[in-house]
Amino acid sequence: MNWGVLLFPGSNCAEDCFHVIDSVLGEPVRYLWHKDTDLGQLDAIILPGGFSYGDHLRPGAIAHLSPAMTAVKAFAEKGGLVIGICNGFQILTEARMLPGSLLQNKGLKFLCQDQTLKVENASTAFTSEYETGDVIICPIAHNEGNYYAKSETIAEMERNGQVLFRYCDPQGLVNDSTNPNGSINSIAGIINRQGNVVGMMPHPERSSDSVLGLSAGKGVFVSMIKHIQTLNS
Amino acid sequence: MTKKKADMEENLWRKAGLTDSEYELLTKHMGRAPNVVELALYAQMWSEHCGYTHTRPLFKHFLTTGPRIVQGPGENAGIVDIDDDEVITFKLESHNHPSAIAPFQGAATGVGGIIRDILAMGAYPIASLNSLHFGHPGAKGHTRWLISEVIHGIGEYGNCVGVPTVGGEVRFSNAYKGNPLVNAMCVGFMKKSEIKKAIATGVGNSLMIVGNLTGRDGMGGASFASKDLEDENDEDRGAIQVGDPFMEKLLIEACLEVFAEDYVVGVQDMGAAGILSSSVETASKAGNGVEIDVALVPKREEKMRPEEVMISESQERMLLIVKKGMEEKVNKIFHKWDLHAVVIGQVTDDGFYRVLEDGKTVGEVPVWSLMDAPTYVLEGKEPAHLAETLKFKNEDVEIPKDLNDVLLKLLASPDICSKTWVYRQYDHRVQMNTVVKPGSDAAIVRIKGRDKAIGITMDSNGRYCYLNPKRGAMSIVAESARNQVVSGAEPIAITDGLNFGNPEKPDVYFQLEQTIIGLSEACRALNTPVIGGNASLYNQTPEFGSIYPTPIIGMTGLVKSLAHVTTMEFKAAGDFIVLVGETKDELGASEYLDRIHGLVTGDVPELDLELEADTQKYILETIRSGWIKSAHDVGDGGLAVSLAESCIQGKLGAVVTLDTDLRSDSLLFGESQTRFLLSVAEENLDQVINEAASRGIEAAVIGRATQEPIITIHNNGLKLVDVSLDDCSNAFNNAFDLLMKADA
Amino acid sequence: MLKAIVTVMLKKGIFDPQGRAVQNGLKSIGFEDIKSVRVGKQIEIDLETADKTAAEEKVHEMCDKMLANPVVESYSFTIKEI
Amino acid sequence: MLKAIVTVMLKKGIFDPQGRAVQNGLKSIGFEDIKSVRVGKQIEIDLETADKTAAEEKVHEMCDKMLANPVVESYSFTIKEI
Ligand SMILES: Nc1ncnc2c1ncn2[C@@H]1O[C@H](COP(=O)(O)OP(=O)(O)O)[C@@H](O)[C@H]1O
Ligand SMILES: [Mg+2]
Repeated sequence: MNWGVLLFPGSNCAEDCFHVIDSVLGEPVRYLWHKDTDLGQLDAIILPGGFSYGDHLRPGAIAHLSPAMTAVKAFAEKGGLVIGICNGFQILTEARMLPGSLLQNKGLKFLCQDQTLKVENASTAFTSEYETGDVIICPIAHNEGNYYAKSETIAEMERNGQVLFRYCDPQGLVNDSTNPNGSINSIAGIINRQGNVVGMMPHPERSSDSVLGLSAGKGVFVSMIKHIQTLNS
Repeated sequence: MTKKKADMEENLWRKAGLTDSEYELLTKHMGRAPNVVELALYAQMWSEHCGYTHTRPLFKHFLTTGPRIVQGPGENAGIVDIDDDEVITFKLESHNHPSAIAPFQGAATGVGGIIRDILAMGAYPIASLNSLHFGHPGAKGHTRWLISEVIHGIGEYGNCVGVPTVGGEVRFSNAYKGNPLVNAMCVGFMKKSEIKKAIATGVGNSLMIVGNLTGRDGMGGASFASKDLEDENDEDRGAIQVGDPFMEKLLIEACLEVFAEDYVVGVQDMGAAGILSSSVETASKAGNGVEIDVALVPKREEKMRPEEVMISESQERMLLIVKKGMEEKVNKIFHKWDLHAVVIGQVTDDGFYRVLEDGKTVGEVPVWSLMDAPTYVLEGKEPAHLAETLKFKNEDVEIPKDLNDVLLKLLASPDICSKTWVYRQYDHRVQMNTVVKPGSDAAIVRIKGRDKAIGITMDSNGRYCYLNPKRGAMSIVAESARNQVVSGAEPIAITDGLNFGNPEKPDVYFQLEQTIIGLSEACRALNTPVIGGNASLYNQTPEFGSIYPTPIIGMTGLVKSLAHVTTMEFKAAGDFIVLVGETKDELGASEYLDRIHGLVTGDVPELDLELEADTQKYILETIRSGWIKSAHDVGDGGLAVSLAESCIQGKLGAVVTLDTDLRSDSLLFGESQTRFLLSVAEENLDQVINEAASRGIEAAVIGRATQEPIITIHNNGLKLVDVSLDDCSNAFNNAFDLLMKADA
Repeated sequence: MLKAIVTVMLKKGIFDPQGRAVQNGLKSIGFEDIKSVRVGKQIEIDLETADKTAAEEKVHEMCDKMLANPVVESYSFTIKEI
Repeated sequence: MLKAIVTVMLKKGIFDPQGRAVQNGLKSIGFEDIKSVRVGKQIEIDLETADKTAAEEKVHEMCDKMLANPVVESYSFTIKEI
């Protein structure tokens, strides 16, 4: 399957995503450039983490207006798989490809740490490798990860199974004390209604290369690969 | 010359920070009196900051070569060989004075500056570290604000630029109350063939400036940085430099793309004294001259005077020496990243440093003379306090009744406690190479695609150097190397940051000289040459006096296989705990005396460098043999604290039984050197003990790790410590949060 | 030339942790009778034009497209000659 | 009750990378004739007092002590009744 990692100026985690797809998973992958309007033949696009445009103004505020984002939107409208990780998630909300917005962490500090997540819906193209209720470790590293949306929007997403991951403790407990950043309902990752666009603050790629001691996040990418394989077969 | 005119000029050179004799010397070099532009050039290049006027003569003590040393001091950063035609380059730099005034920006630009040094070598920056020294935060908030802002600044810059901040240290003493220390280190990786130098070869080649626009930032910072904070005034400060990590990230990407082509002959970052020092240094190395037209420099502000343009310290700028004819190609690559590379001058053959404005010469001096800053060798005098502190005897203090309480207090000491509060604000994982994250002894960063990694540490101990400058300095190098070997790394080389008070004071000069001698001796013994460094002098304030003499060591080591990577925490209940090295009746200079008795006194523990080297070799080899499950050095707070740290991180208890005649406080909290705490599985225990015996190294089984979450320590049948793991963990893990509590 | 001064604030009802922190900070140094603090952005834009009506329209567009995120923020601005 | 609206901006001459990034961002989506952009903070403080003169003094003090770092930032404010 063909992967693309979209590079904005300041996308620090592009190489990390590339490394996981290429060296860990052995899949074909190339970089996409933010100024390009034609992204070529692709099965999945990763919007990587980092500080596109230095996070100036708001994270994602400048990046989402890039020419390549028009192409990403068109790709998603045709059903292509898009995953935004950390800054990528912020860009997807700024581009209104996902509902809500990511505000500054409640504690007002950047947070870099291992984080346990509960898989809330394992029947998507991005989570089929997990069981609903699984607890996985996926590091976070962000200053604006505090997910906010209007209460109607939240209720609708909850009803539709659009919440993919929630922050929790190692036992799977979800409450205020296990919520690192103040996100409503401890939301860590969501999927759009159509089921092909995902945004998540935790970094599955940082939990994919076992040399670094974690590998539970790999399931996200493996799920995507299996989904495409099923489609193509 | 009329009397009046002479007076004016006198004022001018003194204002610029030059002494009368320096002024005389430069007029001799020039063969005439300088104009304002020329005076500014000398004032900058001959400052302590650029010219190392007080420290350069002392550098002769350093060992700077060795089998793995590819580049010693003299370039932007030193380079060491890590096999497979791959090298790493690293350096540290202080940003003390800027951080005292504008802590967020000061610390942030410190990080940015050292990253550009690494970039200038042609390397990709792969890791940052920082060493921070503050006063104790009192009830009122200034110090707490400083701490918070400095850490925030380091985090924001590092996180945004995409270089993981993998380690460092934070230490506290009121010696730093008015004058905090902020030293940042960066490590870069490249292939040997990719090394770049700061050299302006090839007459006719172009000088191109890339990155940010030039403004009046940090005006005079180069000479300002060498002045007392006490006689600083608003005017001296000029505008504070503001860091732009986003620009730096673009610079890294664009520069490395340009370096991959055959377009540039030399690279230099712009640090202190900006365009001036970067271009003088490159020209001097090549034995060439350069000319620069200030009108060509892209500026952010209007009506900048030529000397302002030359010495501005606007951040995120680099100087490239580009082959004639390749300028457009270079610019094209920068353009892709929405940057521009602009020609501002040429390499010339006449050996002059020439400043033009719109083609008209406004300053012209011999390049060599700018690089030839006069140096000062002064007479040191032993600081008066030593006569008093060296008299200290252990009997001067009483052994506290409740040793559990002492242990908990030490675990909560700001020097010792967990720094999670700090490093969770740093992205220490971006680039996905951080195998051992902050919180263990050395940070371990892997080299992708290879079965190897590098160990990186930063260490200092101002109190040790205050109480015994030479041995204190030796201890820091030894401790750094211990942190490397316990992590499975073979120490390779160091970079040093010399943070001192005013060297013109004889006692400070004594500290400076003795410290350098101490560093040198230890580096020779442990085979870790000095490949670069930085000096920050004049760290003092009228209110709090001089800082402790504070050399800071940044060390790198090579982990030859990822299988050797070892961390400090106990791994399994039942594993045997082995103490390597001899514990003596040494309380002097300890964290224990300072925190528990409120005494900064005594002599620094003895250090036998030969034994140190042998013991380290033993530790490394047993780790490489796969016999060791955890390894930790015994450092601040002594044996009990190290034991507790291994328990806390491993979430295991321990039962330890000792059999010595030592005072219980020396035994538990004394800081005798050259000691290590290992945990070993039963099947390897004999090998570990026998190997030590065969090398004449002391190693004894002192206990076992336990499932039961309690730490007990007995001596001669007497129970000295009996404390729950929870209490230890809470003391250790919560202390920094509590310290910063008022930080809303 | 014209200067547009744009203010972007979090919408009412959305918790502003920074405002809360500033309030607590002020309290801790003795400023007690503060009911609430909110922190937002002020963006000053110098425009090379003299046409105020056109400028107004433009600034509106800038805000809608980039300067504010309507999901969480509201904006207002004034324009003056400089 | 009174509302103090405090504006904190980087001092003139001090480089504002955020302003520059916003300017470039606006340019890239077609807003060309912008001379400069500077980004600062707006802090809205609701004070439980009716005494405007006293409030003014207080807000000055807040700015000097906490809201602005005089080395890099300058501030101004207005106070109105609410
Ligand atoms: N300023 C800092 N930045 C990042 N990591 C830090 C900092 N201070 C301390 N650490 C990390 O905390 C751990 C313990 O630090 P320290 O107690 O100084 O270690 P040691 O005594 O072994 O040198 C190390 O992993 C160190 O890298
Ligand atoms: Mg250590």
